[in-house]
Amino acid sequence: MHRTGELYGQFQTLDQQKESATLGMWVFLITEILFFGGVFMAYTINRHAYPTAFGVGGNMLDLGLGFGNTIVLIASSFTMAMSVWSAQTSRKKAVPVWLVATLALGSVFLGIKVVEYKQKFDHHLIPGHGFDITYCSNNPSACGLSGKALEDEKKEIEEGIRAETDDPNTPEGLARGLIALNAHAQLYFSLYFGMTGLHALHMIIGAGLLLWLIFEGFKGRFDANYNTPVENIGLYWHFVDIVWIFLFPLLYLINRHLA
Amino acid sequence: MIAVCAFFALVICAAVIYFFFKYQRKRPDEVGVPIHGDMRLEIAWIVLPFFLLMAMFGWGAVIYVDYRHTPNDTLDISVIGKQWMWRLQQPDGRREINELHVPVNRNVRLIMASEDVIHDFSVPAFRVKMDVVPGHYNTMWFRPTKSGRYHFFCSQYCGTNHAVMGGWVTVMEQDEYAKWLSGTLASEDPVAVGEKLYSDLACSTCHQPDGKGRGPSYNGVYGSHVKLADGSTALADDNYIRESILQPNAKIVAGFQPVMPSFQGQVTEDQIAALTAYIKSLKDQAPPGKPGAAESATGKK
Amino acid sequence: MAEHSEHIVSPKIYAAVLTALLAGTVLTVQAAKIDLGRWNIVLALTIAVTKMTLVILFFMHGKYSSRRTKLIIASGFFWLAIMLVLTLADYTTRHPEPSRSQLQPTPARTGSVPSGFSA
Amino acid sequence: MSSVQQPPLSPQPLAEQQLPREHYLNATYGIRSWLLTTDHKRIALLYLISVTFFFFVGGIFATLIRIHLLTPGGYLVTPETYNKLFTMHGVAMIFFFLIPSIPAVLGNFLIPIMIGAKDLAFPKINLLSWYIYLVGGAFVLYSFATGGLDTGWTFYTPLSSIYSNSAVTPAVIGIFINGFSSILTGLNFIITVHTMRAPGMTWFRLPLFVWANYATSIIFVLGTPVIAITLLLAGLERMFHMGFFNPVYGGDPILFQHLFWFYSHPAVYIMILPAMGVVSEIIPTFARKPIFGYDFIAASSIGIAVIGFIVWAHHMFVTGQATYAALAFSFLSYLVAIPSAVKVFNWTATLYKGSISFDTPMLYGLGFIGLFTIGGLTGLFLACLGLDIHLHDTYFVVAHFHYIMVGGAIMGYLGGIHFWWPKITGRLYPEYLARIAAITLFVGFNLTFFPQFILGYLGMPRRYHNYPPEYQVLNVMSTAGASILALGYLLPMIYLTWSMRYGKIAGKNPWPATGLEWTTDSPPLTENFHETPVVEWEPYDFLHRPELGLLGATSKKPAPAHGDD
Repeated sequence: MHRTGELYGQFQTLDQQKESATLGMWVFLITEILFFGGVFMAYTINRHAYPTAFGVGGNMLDLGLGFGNTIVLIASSFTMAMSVWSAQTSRKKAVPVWLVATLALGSVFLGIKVVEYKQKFDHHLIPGHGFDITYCSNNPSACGLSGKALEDEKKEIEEGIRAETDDPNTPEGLARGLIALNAHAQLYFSLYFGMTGLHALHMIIGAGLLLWLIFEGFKGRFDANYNTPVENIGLYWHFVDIVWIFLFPLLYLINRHLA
Repeated sequence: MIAVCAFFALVICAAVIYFFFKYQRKRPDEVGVPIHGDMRLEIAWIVLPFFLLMAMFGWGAVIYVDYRHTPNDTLDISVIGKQWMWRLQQPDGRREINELHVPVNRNVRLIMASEDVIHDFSVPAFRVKMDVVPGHYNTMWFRPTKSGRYHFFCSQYCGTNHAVMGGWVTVMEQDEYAKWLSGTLASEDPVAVGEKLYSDLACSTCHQPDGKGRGPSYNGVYGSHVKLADGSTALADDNYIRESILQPNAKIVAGFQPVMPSFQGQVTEDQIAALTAYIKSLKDQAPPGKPGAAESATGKK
Repeated sequence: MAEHSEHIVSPKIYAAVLTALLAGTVLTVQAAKIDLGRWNIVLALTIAVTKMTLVILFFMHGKYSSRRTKLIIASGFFWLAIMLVLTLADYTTRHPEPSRSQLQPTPARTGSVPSGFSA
Repeated sequence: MSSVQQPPLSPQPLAEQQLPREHYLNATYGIRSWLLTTDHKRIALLYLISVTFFFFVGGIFATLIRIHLLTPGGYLVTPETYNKLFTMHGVAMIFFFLIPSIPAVLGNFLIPIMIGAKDLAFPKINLLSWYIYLVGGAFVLYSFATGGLDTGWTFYTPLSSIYSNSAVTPAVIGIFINGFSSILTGLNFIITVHTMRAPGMTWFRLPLFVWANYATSIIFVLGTPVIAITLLLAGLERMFHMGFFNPVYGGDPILFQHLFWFYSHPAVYIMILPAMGVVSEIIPTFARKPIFGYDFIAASSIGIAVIGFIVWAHHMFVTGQATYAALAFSFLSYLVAIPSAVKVFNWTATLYKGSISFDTPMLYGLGFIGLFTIGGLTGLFLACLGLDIHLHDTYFVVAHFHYIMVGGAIMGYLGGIHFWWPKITGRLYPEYLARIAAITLFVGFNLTFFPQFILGYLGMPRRYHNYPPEYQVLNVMSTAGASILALGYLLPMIYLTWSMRYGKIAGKNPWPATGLEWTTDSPPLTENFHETPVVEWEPYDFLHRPELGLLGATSKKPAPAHGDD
């Protein structure tokens, strides 16, 4: 196979250049593993300390949206892989088409994320002064809660309070339990926003890179002899997908069997 | 251990210096003997230090495990760290600020918590030290063997007045300790007692004479009209001082934050009287800011 | 050398991986709804790790890359494991003294107390 | 041809030498050609200027600290200012001087030349990382200028995330940004060493300096992201009242320390490993014999990098972490002493039967061995659980890490600067002044920091703006030493700057040394070599290199094996 493309001055051959670029991307990705590793560490320790509050917090997320997002992101990984394949097999026309599909799916993901964030904001689940884990069960109409869902949420918060308090038999003890639950649930939501926020930031960066690829792809630049950018940005995109593969069960599926 | 380390330090330095002079270059084009290495030597200086290091590790580990494992028959003192003072409470409820009285030859356990940031309770003379972490109880224990007064420090950096967040551990004979627990101090000049309390209770960390601390200066306060945060004024008389010590947030001086903790239950009536006497004695001191415009200067800060 | 990493994976494999990933997602949601005690998290993570392995091996061509690349990937996870395992070694062997979960947090300046809960 | 008297010897007749007609410094002119350069040598010089700036910023803070501590009461500055001084000293020195110093200056300049490449694998990313460093530095300077920083360089929560009233946010952002500069530099080095080596430059012919920087890069790449995320979380806690470590929400401040030291302990090895690399170059050159145990020194660099990652919680023995964890970490900390000891033993053995000269780099190199030995051995005290209870957070710790960082890293850095100065500028520095400076530094350093060991042993806690009067004598000694030290740092600044213009022309290989970098012009071309070099000799082999003009040189044939025989 004969490579084409610009040979940068520091390299002797195009093969060497391509190898360096791919290897460089992988090294970058392992720094990303450690980067996300830090938040995962914080998550592990805090969940280990407060399993109940994390369960209560996790069940306040919208499972449907999270599940949908997972599907969307996995599909985008597939389309990304297909664009790399198209480039490797010199299907020049197909490359940007698959890339556009990837970008579209990525945008859907981010759109759903915005909806979710907005929902959390309305439900008083942003850590800080206004945080109130009981907001929805006290104002069911504001959250669109009714019937069994409302009963479940109330029951769950009550169980959470009982688990967090030192004395479930007195009103003072229950009040302390509520304060504890509310505090520890804020830890959960801090981690939720921190982790999904970082992930979303990576998605946004990835979308920017995709835009550039699409632009170049329509010019027909990527083929079997020159496809390093598609491949490397593909690696990045798959990595972001992997992060979400872990975030989804860790954030959304902590305690679903209780509800 | 020092001996082992010193030995190695000396051997290395001596070898370097010896080689340095012994094998000094004698002519500019001279080359050293091409020795590439010696497997036996390499293995020797990997294995031998390993055993030495393991010996040190074992020795340190035994001490540490002993230190972290509290015996059962302890005198429990509760310690609370707060920016920038220590509150210590005897088992019978008696509280002290930046002072700790313990009996000699008795195992003492400190159960420590922090109200704000991480502090560290350290008594160099006893070779003990433990961080005081918010949201978490840490304990440490020691057994004083000689009576006397020993410094204790905060040794985890905790903010502006970290360096003055310390005090004294007083180790007393058992019977003296019992007397101290039940009785009071011998009577002295109330102003001197008050002045001592001013530093012992760490009033001085906030109420600095120049008025730049977190609380107002005492200088010239007594008998003056103090401007309060809500706009009113109050006459600084004995009752005002008493209230400020016991319910500090009842009247807040303009320009200051309600950050002072209550000393209710930690000071006796005698001590309040002594503190009042001390503040009275500062009546004629120039207050901070322009002389004569003390209160307004403080108020506009 | 680079030719080795130039292995072209067929779309059929991609489609198979996609199916497996989607199936895994459904499976993990269903599994979470059954109460397995502490095994819920184990199962969820096992599924997640499997999915990740599929993505790395096929979508990211990990299966076909050079030993050097494989070593780099492995070292990333190895270091992550160091961090997790050694930190957990501390947390899981802490003293049975009053632990922080038994302490009530002080209602402090940034915390907020909810306006009463009526269950 | 073995014992024939060789003609021109080292140092070669200098007057006849000329600078090469074209080299990287005069290839292009103008400020744009520097600010937009992708030449690793020019980027190294840009780094040299910027890290020197931060060194003097940190140095001024250090001077003020020492003057303040002359008297027990400490009347020079207020407690608040004092806290800001030592915090800013730490931040400037650690994140903006020590960490980038040797890798980004000497590593950048030398790694491509040493392995026979035209440049690093990603020259644009290299330039980018310098700009990232500048942006990070600008944020930190902004923080210094608008209220300073009083959290300690360790940024322990909740002091940093909730209680401090100083400009923590910009500083945290600055260090976060600066982290990416480190990551990209490390990434660049790793890829370069893997893919850009010249023909014949096998892994076991790599100079030990390259091995050391490779090990450092591993830490850059695997450790730095963790500090980035940790400080980001602390910053989010401060800015948006989120909770990760906040005890108010039930979070654990100790977790911050775990994450912080997961990077910051290996960061110590980021500082010392490259310095070890420099010393591993200097010692064989000036003892003029092959390094003793090449394989072991190379392997110990990687060993230190790897083991260095699993010892971090020895900074936390008194935080209330689990006893078992403390035991494990103490044990692992002792393990990391072994590769360090192996290096020291090997350097010392290299001197045996050498032909040792007094040149300045050698003085720094030998100073490094002595100071690093003391610093390393006192580390054993701190790794010892029982002793650490007493010594933790006292001046003993301060003295220990200054012996490693200043006595080790800065000695190595200055030694390296002097050693490669002829290569960087094409000119020699004034030898006698340089020797005086090296000795001044050595004396001043020991006078400053040795008393601090005793202070720490006596129990004086660190980060105190005042202290009980019984500690005064030792503090005065320390301050006196610091003034000598300050003089010792100013001296090289002056004569090195002077020599850039007026120094004697150095020629290709003034020492002579065996590395590939000494076979090209001084200063080198933009492309480093006129033609791609082919390496046919083993590292540090003086005997089979007749072109070096040394006594007893035989054929140019490579020796059969590279190392221990």
